Amino acid sequence: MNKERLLEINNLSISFKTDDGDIPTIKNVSMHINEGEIITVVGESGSGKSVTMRSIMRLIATPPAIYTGGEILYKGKDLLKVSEEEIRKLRGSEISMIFQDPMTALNPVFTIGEQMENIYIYQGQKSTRSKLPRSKKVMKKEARARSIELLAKMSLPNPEGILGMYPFELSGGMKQRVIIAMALIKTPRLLLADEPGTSLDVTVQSSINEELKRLVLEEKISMIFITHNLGVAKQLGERTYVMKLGEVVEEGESDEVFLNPREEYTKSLMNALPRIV
Amino acid sequence: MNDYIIEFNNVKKYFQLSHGGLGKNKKIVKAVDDVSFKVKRGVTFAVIGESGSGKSTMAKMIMKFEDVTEGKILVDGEDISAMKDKDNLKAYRRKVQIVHQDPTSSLNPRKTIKEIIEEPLIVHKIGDAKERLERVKELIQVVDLPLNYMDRYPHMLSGGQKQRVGIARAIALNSKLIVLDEPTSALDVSVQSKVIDLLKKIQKEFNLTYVFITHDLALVKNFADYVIIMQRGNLVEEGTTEELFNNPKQQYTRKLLKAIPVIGDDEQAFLDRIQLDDHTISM
Amino acid sequence: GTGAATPTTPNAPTTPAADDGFLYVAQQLVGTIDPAQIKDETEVLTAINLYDPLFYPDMENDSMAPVPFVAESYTVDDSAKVYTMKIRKDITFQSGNKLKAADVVYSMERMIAINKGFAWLWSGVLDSAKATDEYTVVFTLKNPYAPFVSTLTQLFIVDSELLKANKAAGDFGDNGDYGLAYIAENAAGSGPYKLAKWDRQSYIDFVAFEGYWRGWKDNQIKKAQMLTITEEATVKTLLVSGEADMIHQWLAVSAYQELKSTSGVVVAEDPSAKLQYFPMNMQKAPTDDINVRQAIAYAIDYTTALEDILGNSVAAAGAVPVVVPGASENVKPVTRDLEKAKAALAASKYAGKEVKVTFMYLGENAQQRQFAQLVAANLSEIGITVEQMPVSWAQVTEAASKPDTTPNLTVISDSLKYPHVDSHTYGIYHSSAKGSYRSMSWFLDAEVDQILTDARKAATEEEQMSLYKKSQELVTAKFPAVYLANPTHYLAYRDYVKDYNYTGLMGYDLAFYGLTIQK
Amino acid sequence: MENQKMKSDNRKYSSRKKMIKRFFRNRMTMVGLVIVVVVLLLAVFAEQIVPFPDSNTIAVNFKMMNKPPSNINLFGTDEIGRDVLSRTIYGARYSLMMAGVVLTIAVIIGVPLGLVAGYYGGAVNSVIMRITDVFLAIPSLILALTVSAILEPSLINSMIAISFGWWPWFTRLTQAETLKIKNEQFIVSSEGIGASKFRIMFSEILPNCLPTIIVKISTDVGFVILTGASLGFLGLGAQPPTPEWGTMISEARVYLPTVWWSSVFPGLAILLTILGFSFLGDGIRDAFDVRAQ
Amino acid sequence: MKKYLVKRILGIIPALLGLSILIFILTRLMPGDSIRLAAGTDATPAQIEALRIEMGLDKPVYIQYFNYVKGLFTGDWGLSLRTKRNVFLDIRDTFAATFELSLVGMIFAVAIGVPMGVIAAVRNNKLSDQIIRVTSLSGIALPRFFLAILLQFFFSYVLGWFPVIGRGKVVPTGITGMRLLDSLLTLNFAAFANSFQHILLPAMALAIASAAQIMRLTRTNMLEQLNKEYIVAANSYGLPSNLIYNRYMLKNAFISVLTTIGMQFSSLIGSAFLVETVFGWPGMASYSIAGLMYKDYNAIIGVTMVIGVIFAVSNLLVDIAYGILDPQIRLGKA
Ligand SMILES: Nc1ncnc2c1ncn2[C@@H]1O[C@H](COP(=O)(O)OP(=O)(O)OP(=O)(O)O)[C@@H](O)[C@H]1O
Ligand SMILES: Nc1ncnc2c1ncn2[C@@H]1O[C@H](COP(=O)(O)OP(=O)(O)OP(=O)(O)O)[C@@H](O)[C@H]1O
Ligand SMILES: [Mg+2]
Ligand SMILES: [Mg+2]
Ligand code: NI
Repeated sequence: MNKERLLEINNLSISFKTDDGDIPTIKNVSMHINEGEIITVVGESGSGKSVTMRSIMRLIATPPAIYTGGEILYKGKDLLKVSEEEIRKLRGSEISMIFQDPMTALNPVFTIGEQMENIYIYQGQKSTRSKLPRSKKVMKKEARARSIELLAKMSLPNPEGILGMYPFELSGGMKQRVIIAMALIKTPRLLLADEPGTSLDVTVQSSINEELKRLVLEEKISMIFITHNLGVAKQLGERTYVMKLGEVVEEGESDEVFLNPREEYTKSLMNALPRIV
Repeated sequence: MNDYIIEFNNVKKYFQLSHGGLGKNKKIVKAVDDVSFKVKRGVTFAVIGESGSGKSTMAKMIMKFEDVTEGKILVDGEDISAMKDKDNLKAYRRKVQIVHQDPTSSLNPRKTIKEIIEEPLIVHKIGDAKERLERVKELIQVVDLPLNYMDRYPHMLSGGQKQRVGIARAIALNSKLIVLDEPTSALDVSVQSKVIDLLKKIQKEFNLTYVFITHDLALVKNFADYVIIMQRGNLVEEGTTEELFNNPKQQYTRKLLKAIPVIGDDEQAFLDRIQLDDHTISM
Repeated sequence: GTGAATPTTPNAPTTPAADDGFLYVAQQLVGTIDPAQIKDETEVLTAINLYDPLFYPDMENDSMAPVPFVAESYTVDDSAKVYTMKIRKDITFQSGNKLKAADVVYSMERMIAINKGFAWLWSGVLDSAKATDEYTVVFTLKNPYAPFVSTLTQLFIVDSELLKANKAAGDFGDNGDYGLAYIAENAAGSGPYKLAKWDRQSYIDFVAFEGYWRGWKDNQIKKAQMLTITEEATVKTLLVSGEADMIHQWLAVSAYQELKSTSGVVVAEDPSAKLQYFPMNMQKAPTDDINVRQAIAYAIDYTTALEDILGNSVAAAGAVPVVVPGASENVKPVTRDLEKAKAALAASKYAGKEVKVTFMYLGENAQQRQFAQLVAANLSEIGITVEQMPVSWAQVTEAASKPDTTPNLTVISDSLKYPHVDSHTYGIYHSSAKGSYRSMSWFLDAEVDQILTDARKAATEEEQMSLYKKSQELVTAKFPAVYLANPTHYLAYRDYVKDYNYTGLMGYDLAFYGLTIQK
Repeated sequence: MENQKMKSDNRKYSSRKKMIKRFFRNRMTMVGLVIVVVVLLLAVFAEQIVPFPDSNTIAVNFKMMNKPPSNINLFGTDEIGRDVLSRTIYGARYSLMMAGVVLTIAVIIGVPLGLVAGYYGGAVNSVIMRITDVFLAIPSLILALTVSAILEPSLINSMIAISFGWWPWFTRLTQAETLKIKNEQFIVSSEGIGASKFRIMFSEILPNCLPTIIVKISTDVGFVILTGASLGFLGLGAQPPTPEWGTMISEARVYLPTVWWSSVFPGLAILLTILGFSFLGDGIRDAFDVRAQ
Repeated sequence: MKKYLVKRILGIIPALLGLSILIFILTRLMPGDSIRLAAGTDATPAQIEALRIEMGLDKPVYIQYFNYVKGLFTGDWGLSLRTKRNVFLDIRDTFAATFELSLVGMIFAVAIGVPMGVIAAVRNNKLSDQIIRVTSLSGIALPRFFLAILLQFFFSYVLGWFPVIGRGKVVPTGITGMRLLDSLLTLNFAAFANSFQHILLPAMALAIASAAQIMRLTRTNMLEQLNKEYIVAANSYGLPSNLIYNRYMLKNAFISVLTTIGMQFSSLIGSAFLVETVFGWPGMASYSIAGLMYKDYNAIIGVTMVIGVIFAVSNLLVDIAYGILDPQIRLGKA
C-alpha cells in the first residue's frame, strides 16, 4: 500500500530505574502506522505494549524511565526531541490516547461536561491564563456542541444529560464511551487505544470495539489498538505486532500472523487460547 | 448418598439499598431471583452471565457468606440455612472451599506462602506443626510449585503462581466442593490454560466438584460439563456444554456466543451459524 | 502608656496598646468589684479606686497605722466595746448623693449579711452599728477587739440610696438582694475614679471622678487601665517597651533585678510586711516531733534563700513581720547550723530511722520551685528525704483543711490582713483559726490561746503589746514553722511615675490617686 | 488489564530488602535516622556523657544561677545553677520515655478497639466510634489538663493524662484501615476456611495496618513531647528536678528574653528530635509505599 | 445530601451528651477545694458552707448533673465560682475573641499550608521542597506558647512592627464581636487595619503548626494524585499544567485535607489558650485556665461544651464542604 507514513518507531529502547538497578524494558522496538490504517499490538501482560504507546505521547515520567535509544517519528518529526511545549500541542489534537480502565481514567470530582470542555478549550495551551483563539464563551458553546455530537456517535443516550453528570453516575460501559469521546474531541490523526474496556463485560466490550472501529473509519483516523485478546486483534486490525518481553517478535497482516504464526511464541499463544470448535 | 452435591430450590437473594432514612423508596436489588438447579457430584458446573447477573452472590450463598432471602440450598443433602452455630459452620467450611478471581488480593501480602497454605490446617487444628509442614509440602507439589517457594511472600510470585497457592489452600482440607469465582480472569491466556489444566488434573485425582463462575464462554467450552446462564438474577438457560453451544435456545445466550472473539476461520464459521433473530442454526 | 510620647527603648513601638492614660498590669483577673465580696489584691485595688474606706493607712507618714478617712475622728469608751465615729461632711458619692452615717451603717450591715469577702473580720465581733445622727455612727462590739479600727481599712462605703433604688428581689428581706445584681456591674462609691469599662476577662478602665472630695492636681492620673496579663515575659516586655507604666509585684525576683538595669524603669524595693515561711505540720509524723522540726529549721540555708532566691530580703523573726508594730524583739531569726540540726535529729524519736518529709509548693511559681530545690538539698545533708509536691493554690487550700491532708512542710506567703500585729498572731496561731492555709502548722496550745484572747481585750496599749509579744515567744519556741523571710517587696514602673509609696497593706500602695506623672 | 493492577500491587508490597534499600537511599531519612539514633544514645548513656552528672538530682548551686553559656557550662545554667547542657541531655531520656509510654498506652488501647470497631461494624462500631468521638471532641490539651489536675502533677501522671486523649486517634486510624482491609479478598478467604474473628483481626488485618500505625507513631512522638510541654506550661507536667524538655522550657520561660539559654536549648532539642522522627516517619512511609517516590 | 446532613446533625447529640457526662465526672474528680478558694482563702467555715449550698454542691452528683443539663437549655450554665456569674455570660463575653483568633489562625494555616503543599509536591524532592518541608516541620516542632513568646519578642519588641498585646483600641461597632468581621460589615477600615495589626502575630503563632500539618498532608495527597490514571489522562489531552495542578489534582487532594482541617480547628481553639496568655488576648483562655486552676467546675464544663459544639459544628461544616467538593456525597450516594 502506498499510503502516507504517519508514525514510525525506530529501534526504541527504554529502561526503568528501579531498586534493582536499571532494567531494560523496551528493546529495539520498531513499528509504523500509515494514514487511515488500524493496526493492533498483542502480547502477554508486561510485554511492553503500554509503555511503548505512552512513550509516543511522552507520558512516562523520566525518571524513572530513561530513553536509551531510538526515535519516534511523527510526520517525520522526532517526538522524543521536541519541546515540552510542542508535545503538549500535539497531545489530544494530533495524537490521542484512550485509557484502558474507565473506572480510573475520569476525574471523579468534575462533571463529564467540564472535563470535555476543558480539553476543547485548553488543549495545547501553556496555561489557563494564556490567550484563547476565540472568546471563552464562544468556545464553551462549541465545546458543548462537539461533545454532544461525539457522545451521540458513541451511541450514548441523552448526551446532553450526560454532560452534567459525574463519572460515578455512569456505568462502566458509558464511562468507556465517554473516554473515547474525550480522545476524539479534537479529531486527532492518530489514536492510541490501550485495551479499552477490557475490564468490562464481554458483550459490552465487543460493542464498544465495534463502535470505535466505525467511528475511526468514519473520521479517517489512524489507530493503534492494543489488546491481549488475540481474537479481538484479529477482528480489528489490518496488521498486527506481537510483543514479548519488550521486543516485537512478529509482525504482519493480521490473518497471516494468526493463522500461520511463524514464531514459536505466537504459536504458543495460539495454543493456549481456548477454542470453541 | 445423594447424587447431587448442591441443590438450589427457588433461591432468592434480595439486597436492600438505601436503608435507614425516613422509610420511603427503599430500593431492592434482586441479585438472585427464584433460581433452582442441581449440581451432580464430580462435575464441573459452569455459571455464566454478564457482570452483575448474580453469579458471585450465588457463590457467596453457597459459602454461607450471605444468607438466603428465600428458598433452600441443600449441600450434601443438608439445608445450609439451618446451620447457625459456630461449630456447624466451621465444619461446613471444611467441606466447601472457594478460589477467588484476583489471586493478588486474595492472599495476605504479609504472610509467607507456607503460612497461607497452613492457615486452614491451623484453624481446624489438624496435625501438629511437623505434620502440617509435611502436608503443606505435599500441597505445594500437587499444584506444581517449587518447594522453595514456601518462604516467599505473595508479591514475589507471578499471577499464575499465586492462583496455584490459592488452589492449594482450597484443597488443603480435602474439601469435595470447590467454588471457583472467575479464577482465571486476572491471568494471561497462556497462564490461564496452565491453571485450567491443573484444575482438571486435581479434579480427577481427588474427585472434586467444581462450581465454575466465569464470563468467558470459550473457557467453558473447554472445561465445563454442565452450564447455566444467568441474566439479571434469573436463570435463563441450562444444559450440558454440548447442548448449549450447539443449540442455544435463548436470544441472550446467542448474543453471548456471538460476542466471543475468535481467531480460526472454523470458529468464525461456527459463530456465523448462530442467528440472533431466530432459533435455527443454519448448517 | 503615657510613656509612649518619649520612647525610652530605641525600638519601642510607636503605637502602644494603651495610648491614653495610665496602664497598670496586674497578674490576676478581678472576679468582683463589689466591696462586700472583694478578697485579693487586684480586687482591693479596684475597690480603693472606686470607693473610700472608713480608715486609711497613714501613707503620709509611711506607716500602715490606720488613720480616719471617711471617718473624721473616733472615740472608744472604757469597756473598749463602743466606738463612736464622726463622719466627714464633705463627701459626695459619684451619683451625687451625700455620704452620711446611714451609708456607713448600711455598708457594714450589707457586708455582714452577704457574709463574703472580708465579712469574717466583723461577723463574730460586731454587735450593732447605728447612726445616731446624720454624721455619727456608733459601733458596738460583742467583746473588746483591739484590731477593730485597723480592720476598718477594709470597710468601703457604698451609696445606700443608689443601691436601694436599684435593688432586686433577693434573700435579704427588705433589702432585697442588697443591690448585688446592680453592684456586680456598676460602681456605687465615692472614690476617686469612676468605672469606665470593665472587660471581665481582660481589663478595667477608670476615669477620674471630678467631684472627688480630696480634689485633683494637674499631674495626677485622670485615666487609667488595669490590665491583666499572666505571662511574665509579656509583662516585662510591656514595661520595657513603654506600653505599660507600672507592673505588678509578683514576677520572679530575677525579673526585677533585670528591670533595675533597664533605662527608664524604676524598681521600688521595700521591706515588706509579708511573711514567707514553711509551716510544719505538728500533727503529722515526723514533724510531730519538735526535735525534727528544730533539725529542719537549723538545716535550711537561709543565706542562699534570702540573698540569691529572694534577693536582699530580711530574715523573718517569727511569724510577725519585723516592720509591724508589736513584733517581739526577743524572737530572733534562726540561722543555719548543721551541727545543731544533726544533734536535734539524733535526739528525736525518729533518730536512726529513715526520715522523709513532704514539701508542698506552687509549681508554677519560680521562687517556690527554687525553695523546694534548696530545701531538698539542705535536708538531704542531715539525712532527711524531701518529697516534692508541686500543686496549685486550690490544692493547698484543700490540703490545709485537715491535719492528715496537710503536708509536713508547705510554702506559704502570708500578708497582713489588717494593719495590726493581731493578724499574724491570733490570725495564725489561735486555735479558732484552724483549717485554712494560714494554720498549716496545726498549732494547738491552750496557753497561747488564752494569751491571744487576753491581748484582744487588754485595757491598755502597753499591756496589749506585751501579751502579743509573749505569744510570739511561746509560739516560736515550739518551732511550728521555718520562718524564712519578710521578703522584699518589689514594684517596677516607668521613671516618670512618681509618689509611689509602699506601706505594707495589700493593694493600698497601688491606689492610682496617690500616683503622679512627671515628665 | 487486571495484570496491571497486579503489578502495582506487587510494588505496593515490595520485598523487605527493597524497602530497606529505598529507606536508606533517601537523604532526609538518613538525617532523621542519625538524629533519632543520637538522641536515643544520649538518653541511654546520659550519665556517661553529661559534664555535670548530678544536674538531674537535687543538687543546687544558687551562686551559679542563670549564668550565660560559657566554657564550663556550654548551654549556660538554669534558675538553680544547674548545667543546662547536662539537663538537656538528661531530658532526652524523660521526653522519649514520655513519648514511649504515651504511645504504648495509646496503641494498646486504641488499636484493638479500632480493629474490633472496624471489623465487627454495625452497632459495635457505632458504640466504639461514638465514644471515640466524645474523647476527640475535647481538645487534647484540655483533656490532658483536666486529667493531670485530677492525678496530681508528675511525669507518670502527665503520661497517663496525655494517653487519655491519645488513644482515640489510634482507634480512628485503625478503624479506617480495618474498614479498607476488611473487604479485601484475603480476609473473605480466611473467613472461608473458618478462621475465628479474633484470628482474622489480629493475624490477618493487624499486620496490614501496621505500616500506617508505625508511621503515625513516628510522627506522634513529637506531638506527645509538645503536649507534654504544654502541660508543663500550665504547671502540670513533669516535676522538678526531672529535666523533661517541655517542663524545662516552661520553667525557664519566665526568665525570657534576657535569660534565653535555659529555654532555647531544650526548645532546640525538641525541634531536632521532632525533625528526626518526622523524617524517619516520612522515610518509613515512603519505604512502604513506592508510589510517593 | 439532605439525609446525609440530618444524619450528621443527629449524630452530634449523643456525642455532646457523652461529652457532658465525661467532663462532668472529670471535673468532680479534680482535687482542690474550689469552694474554699471561691469564698476567699480567709473565709470562715460558715462562709464556705453557705457558698457550697448556694452553688448546689451539697446535692448528690447525679442531681447536680441533671440540674446542669436542664440549665444548659435555659441558658443557665451554672455560676462560675470565680466570677460568680452565669458561665454562659462569661463565655459569651470572651467567645468572640477566641473564635476570631482561631478562625483567622485557621485561615492563615490553610492559606499558607495548601499552596506550600502544592509547591512542595510539584517540586517533589527538589531543594525548594526540602526547604519547605524542613521549615514547616520546625513550625510544628516548637511548643506553641514558646513560639508565641519568640514571635512577640522579635516582631513586637525588637523590631517593633506589631503591638505586644491586645486586640487594639480602634473598635468597630460590635455586631458579631469578631472585630475584623465587624469592621468589614461597618466599612470601618481604620478599625480593620488596627485589628488586623493586632491579630496577625497571635494568629500566626497559632497557625504555623497547623499550616505545617496541612502542608504535609497536601503534599502527600498531591503526590498521590500524580499517579492517578486520570491525571495521566489529563496530560494526554494536552491540558496546561496549571489546570492540572490547581484544579484537577488540588480539588481531589483537598478533599482529604478538609477532614484534617475540621479536626485541626478544635485543637486550634485548645491551643489558642496558650497563645492568648502570651498575647494578652481577651479570649476564653485566661478564663478557662483559671477555671482549671481554681477547679471552677461550671466554667470548665461550659468551656468544654462550647468547644465540643465547635468541634461538632466544624466537622459538620467540613462534611458539608466535603459534600460540595465530592459529588458522590452531594448527589446522595454513599
Ligand atoms: N514506572 C515503571 N517503573 C518500572 N517498571 C515499569 C514502570 N512502568 C512499567 N514498567 C515495566 O515495564 C514493563 C512493560 O509494562 P507495560 O505496562 O507496557 O505492559 P503491557 O504490555 O501494557 O501489559 P498489560 O497487558 O498488563 O497492560 C513491565 O515489566 C513493567 O513492570
Ligand atoms: N452486599 C450487597 N449489597 C447490595 N447489593 C449487592 C450486594 N452484593 C451484590 N449486590 C448486587 O447484586 C447484583 C449481583 O451481584 P454479583 O456480584 O452476584 O454479580 P456477578 O454476576 O458476580 O458480577 P461480576 O461478573 O461483575 O462479578 C449486582 O447488581 C450487585 O450490585
Ligand atoms: Mg498495558
Ligand atoms: Mg462476581
Ligand atoms: Ni490486560
